[in-house]
Amino acid sequence: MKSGLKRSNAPIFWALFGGGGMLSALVGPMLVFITGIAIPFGLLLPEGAMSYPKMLAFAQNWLGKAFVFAVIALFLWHAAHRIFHTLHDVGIHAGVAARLICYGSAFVATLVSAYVLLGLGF
Amino acid sequence: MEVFKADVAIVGGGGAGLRAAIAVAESDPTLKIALVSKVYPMRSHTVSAEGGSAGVKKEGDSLEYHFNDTVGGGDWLCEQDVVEFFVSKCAEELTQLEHWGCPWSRTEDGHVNVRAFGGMKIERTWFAADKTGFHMLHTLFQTSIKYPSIKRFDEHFCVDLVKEDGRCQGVVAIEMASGEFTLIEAGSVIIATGGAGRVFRENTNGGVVTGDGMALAYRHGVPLRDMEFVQYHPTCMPGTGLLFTEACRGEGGFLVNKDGYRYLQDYGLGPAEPTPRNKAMELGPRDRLSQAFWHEQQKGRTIEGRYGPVVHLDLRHLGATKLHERLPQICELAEQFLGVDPALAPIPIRPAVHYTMGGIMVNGLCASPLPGLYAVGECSSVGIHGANRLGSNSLSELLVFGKVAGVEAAGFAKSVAPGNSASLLKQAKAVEQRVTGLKTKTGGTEKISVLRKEMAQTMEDGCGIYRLADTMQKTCNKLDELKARFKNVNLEDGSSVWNTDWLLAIELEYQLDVAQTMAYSALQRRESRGAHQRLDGYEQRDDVNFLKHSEANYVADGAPRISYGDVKITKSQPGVRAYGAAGEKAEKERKASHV
Amino acid sequence: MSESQKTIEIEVLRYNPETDQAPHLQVFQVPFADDMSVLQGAQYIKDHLDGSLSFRWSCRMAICGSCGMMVNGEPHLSCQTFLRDYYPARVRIEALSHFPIERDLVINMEGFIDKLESIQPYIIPKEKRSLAQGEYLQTPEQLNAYEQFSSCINCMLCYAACPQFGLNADFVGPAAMALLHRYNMDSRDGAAEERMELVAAEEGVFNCTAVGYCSEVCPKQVDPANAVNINKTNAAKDYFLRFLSPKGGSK
Amino acid sequence: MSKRRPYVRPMDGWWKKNPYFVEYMVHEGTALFVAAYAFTLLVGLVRLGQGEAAWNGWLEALKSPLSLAFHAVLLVAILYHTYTWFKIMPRTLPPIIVGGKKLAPATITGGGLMAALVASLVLLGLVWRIAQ
Ligand SMILES: Cc1cc2nc3c(=O)[nH]c(=O)nc-3n(C[C@H](O)[C@H](O)[C@H](O)COP(=O)(O)OP(=O)(O)OC[C@H]3O[C@@H](n4cnc5c(N)ncnc54)[C@H](O)[C@@H]3O)c2cc1C
Ligand code: SF4
Ligand code: F3S
Ligand code: FES
Repeated sequence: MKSGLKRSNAPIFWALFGGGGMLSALVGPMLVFITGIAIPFGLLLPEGAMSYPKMLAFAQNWLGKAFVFAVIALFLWHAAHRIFHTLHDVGIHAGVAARLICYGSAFVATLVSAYVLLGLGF
Repeated sequence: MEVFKADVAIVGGGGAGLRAAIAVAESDPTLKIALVSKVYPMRSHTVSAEGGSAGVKKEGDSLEYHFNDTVGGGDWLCEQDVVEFFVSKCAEELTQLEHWGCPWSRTEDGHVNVRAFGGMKIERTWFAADKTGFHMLHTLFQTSIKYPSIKRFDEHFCVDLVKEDGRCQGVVAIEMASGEFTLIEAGSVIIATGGAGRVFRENTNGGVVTGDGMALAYRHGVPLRDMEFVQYHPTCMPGTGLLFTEACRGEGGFLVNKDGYRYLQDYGLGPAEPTPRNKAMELGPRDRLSQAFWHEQQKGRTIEGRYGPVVHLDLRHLGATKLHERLPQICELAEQFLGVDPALAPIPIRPAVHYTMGGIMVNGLCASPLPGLYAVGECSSVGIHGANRLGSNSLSELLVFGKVAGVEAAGFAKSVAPGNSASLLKQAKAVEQRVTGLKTKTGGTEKISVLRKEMAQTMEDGCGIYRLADTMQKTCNKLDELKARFKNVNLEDGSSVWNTDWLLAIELEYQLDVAQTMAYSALQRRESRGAHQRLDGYEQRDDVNFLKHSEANYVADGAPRISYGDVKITKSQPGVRAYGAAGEKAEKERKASHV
Repeated sequence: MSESQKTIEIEVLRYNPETDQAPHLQVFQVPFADDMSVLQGAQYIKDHLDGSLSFRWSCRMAICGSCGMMVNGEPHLSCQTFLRDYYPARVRIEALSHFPIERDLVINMEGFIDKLESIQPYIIPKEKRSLAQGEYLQTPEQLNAYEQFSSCINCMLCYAACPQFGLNADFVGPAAMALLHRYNMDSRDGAAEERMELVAAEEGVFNCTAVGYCSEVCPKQVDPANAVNINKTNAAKDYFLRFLSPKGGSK
Repeated sequence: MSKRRPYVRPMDGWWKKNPYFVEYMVHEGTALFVAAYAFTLLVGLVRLGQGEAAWNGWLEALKSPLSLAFHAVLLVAILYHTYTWFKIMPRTLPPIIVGGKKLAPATITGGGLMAALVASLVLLGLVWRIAQ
């Protein structure tokens, strides 16, 4: 075997990519439908389903917090990973810069959502 | 010129060459091995063997049976002491391959499974689905990677041997990618370049099977032995010659003529039974089956196909499930090339040239008469196939004798002093000049593709399943003519990088030499034996005059000189080659007379 | 050629490093028969029209793996691809994508061979066994676990199909990974951990973005994409587990 | 001196040269929509954190026709993501042996899509309950 092989750190990003991909594949379409179409336009679900008190309660609940966090963060990590690779695919090997933009924004968004969710209290 | 100093140089990266290389490496890890092959080893023609490899395995089988099948199958033209050694080593070598990872097909309890094969009394053919050769070759190639002492010269085309002090001391090869020459000095050389089936028109062989090594040894004075014995395989694809493995028949396929009749029962192979019985009907030996086809054709009972007469290989009764499980590659071939689903329709087939029984004359230790030169595999004649090889014996031969050749060549290399490098280099430069001349010379008018076609056609005409003196004579004359015309050949490509035009020309020259040895040996064998069958007054075997090996000796600028050598008979006196019910009766009688 | 003889146009990507700056296309008229393979078309050109055309081939039966070419932009074994599937339109044949062209249809495959050698493609026995002890027992089920991956003919069509290999020639790539997986899955072998080092390396499986075209074009149903992607999971497990157990995972 | 001069072909525009690659790029492209949606949610979350007025403003914005069109596009793209995600899945999972036989790719893809359907219905049900 070749010597001097360097272990890749890809598993971290790959795992986040996979998790986000799976979550978005499972519930992505329904979420979009619910938050972007059904509730705002009163289709199928009452408009009040996303009223401030209800959503606040939801986001203050442990499980609700986790769900919101998982959706936002994992979706973004999934997307960041794919977009980063697609940039490479189309010949933009900006390397560090591309990496920073893609994963960096996912990272920042993760922090922001965690900050807000924690700020909402329990 | 690049020079590489090896202890053992091996020309040929097929099953035989790889096994030999591993044997050298294992016998002494300090020996440097040069493994030269004109294709990447896993492309070698061993890859296309389908059916399997013989070795006594099953309860009730014995070395004696394997011996008898081989010697009888070879029409008693075998070196019996060598056969005895061979059968005793097969199973061990096949097990060795198992340890190296070969994915042999298994029985439910995890043991290696064996199947029936033509001319074999008992199931003893080890197989890996219907890709046995493929798996053996890849296993050997991949295993060879483990040994750092094996230095491969992939896609290096060997153009000559170098000799000094009366012994072989190396080879000269062209690196195909650059067109540059390399001299490989070596204490001993093993030739493992495979067969020569492509001198015929319709054949089962790959493009690389052009008899190169045979011609190389021959030109250096080593006789080619028993070259008239060329095996026709009875079940091949019309037009391309591609093979449908014997395993089709081992699994229970039928051969039927245009009336749907299992015609083999008319040729002493019966009785016709619904399930396969060893050494009978479809599981008779190849020569007999190919000959029966010829007779059916004479009787007008074959079917007219696009590429001439065919008969049918009928597998329908085996059912789609079994076919796809046991014979997947056959199904694929039939569907892609012929548009036939074997589960629904019979496959049109005809005989085509398959195997060269003869080759570089070597003793039981793979040593040729030229000291330091060894040969193994289909290019060699170690003496186990006689006048007709039994299917599945040749893959085992690669292993058993590959190891022998490796060990022997290693021993020889260690026993000799290093050669005179300066003088070898001088020889190699002369070779370079001669071979380069072929592509730089101008004014030629002959096209190699034309010469090649004429050669293949005349071989088919004169050295086919049945042979006649006058057509064989015509073939000999034609080959002489082609050799003369070759001198006037014109290459279309004068470049260096990957000049296949040039390499094909060199191959053609090899082929013409080998074809000559076949035709001249055939002409002079005035009897019928195994794969050599005549219809001009020599229809019988003639043990008085021809229980002899033919030896074709090179004569510069002339026809080969044919001489004869003795056959080693130990335990099995020549008897009648009988198969089917007649064979069983004959065997009983032989047994009875022994007690 | 009689007038009734049908012909097909074959367009070939030619390159001779000694005379050409870059590859260029050349069209040949080849007599057409409906059982003629693309390889036979190329052979016709070499024998009758232009002896300088170079390409690799041998077995003619889709098992030696020599004759891969791009046929109308898709990787195929030319010996089992038939002109009838393109006739009467023109067919274009080119050297396999993503590999350097040495000459005409001949690619440089040294890099592939290096990869093949780098994966330790041989049994490193779990427990040693002497020949006298006979064969290792391996049930048909155990055989099944790796057999598919052992049927790779090294034709490299999958590399010509894989854009990630095209973009990064260091990527170990589909066929070599399939072979690595074949040995890891063999019940006789005990070196999966050693081979993990390459799987998890920067040249390893994470170059793959699951394009999947490699498996699509594989003529032997090896499904190399599967081998690569299963090993992503394995490498990820190995990556995270090494934090858990002191000995777990490779270096 | 060797006359070899291996020619390396450029990779420019490779994704346009084969329908298979075009499809690959399209399904990779769904990531942009996944990201867009995640950002939309993130904005919502931030607004939620800023109090009722902010949140209501965000809700109002969702009702604009532009938002509807945007979400319709997101829905299509993410549905396509779901489909391709499970379509590739047979190539990425270790073989699943059921009753001695390898599970067929179509079964795995079908199973994945079924799981997505079930998950979506469960989600819908939960939201329904919250809404009551
Ligand atoms: C279609 C088919 C099916 C078969 N099925 C069976 C079967 O089921 N059972 C069985 O026992 N036998 C079978 N055989 C026969 C058996 O496969 C062959 O006899 C055997 O594989 C030959 O092996 P080899 O190593 O001698 O030669 P090959 O495998 O042909 O290798 C020859 C090697 O020599 C190299 N070489 C040749 N010339 C040169 C040169 N000038 N310079 C450098 N290198 C050179 C080539 O590159 C190659 O590596 C079959 C044969 C065919 C054609
Ligand atoms: S995995 Fe398939 S396509 Fe790739 S080299 Fe092997 S046989 Fe060819
Ligand atoms: S095409 Fe390439 S990207 Fe992966 S799935 Fe196959 S190796
Ligand atoms: S010629 Fe051997 S695979 Fe096509």
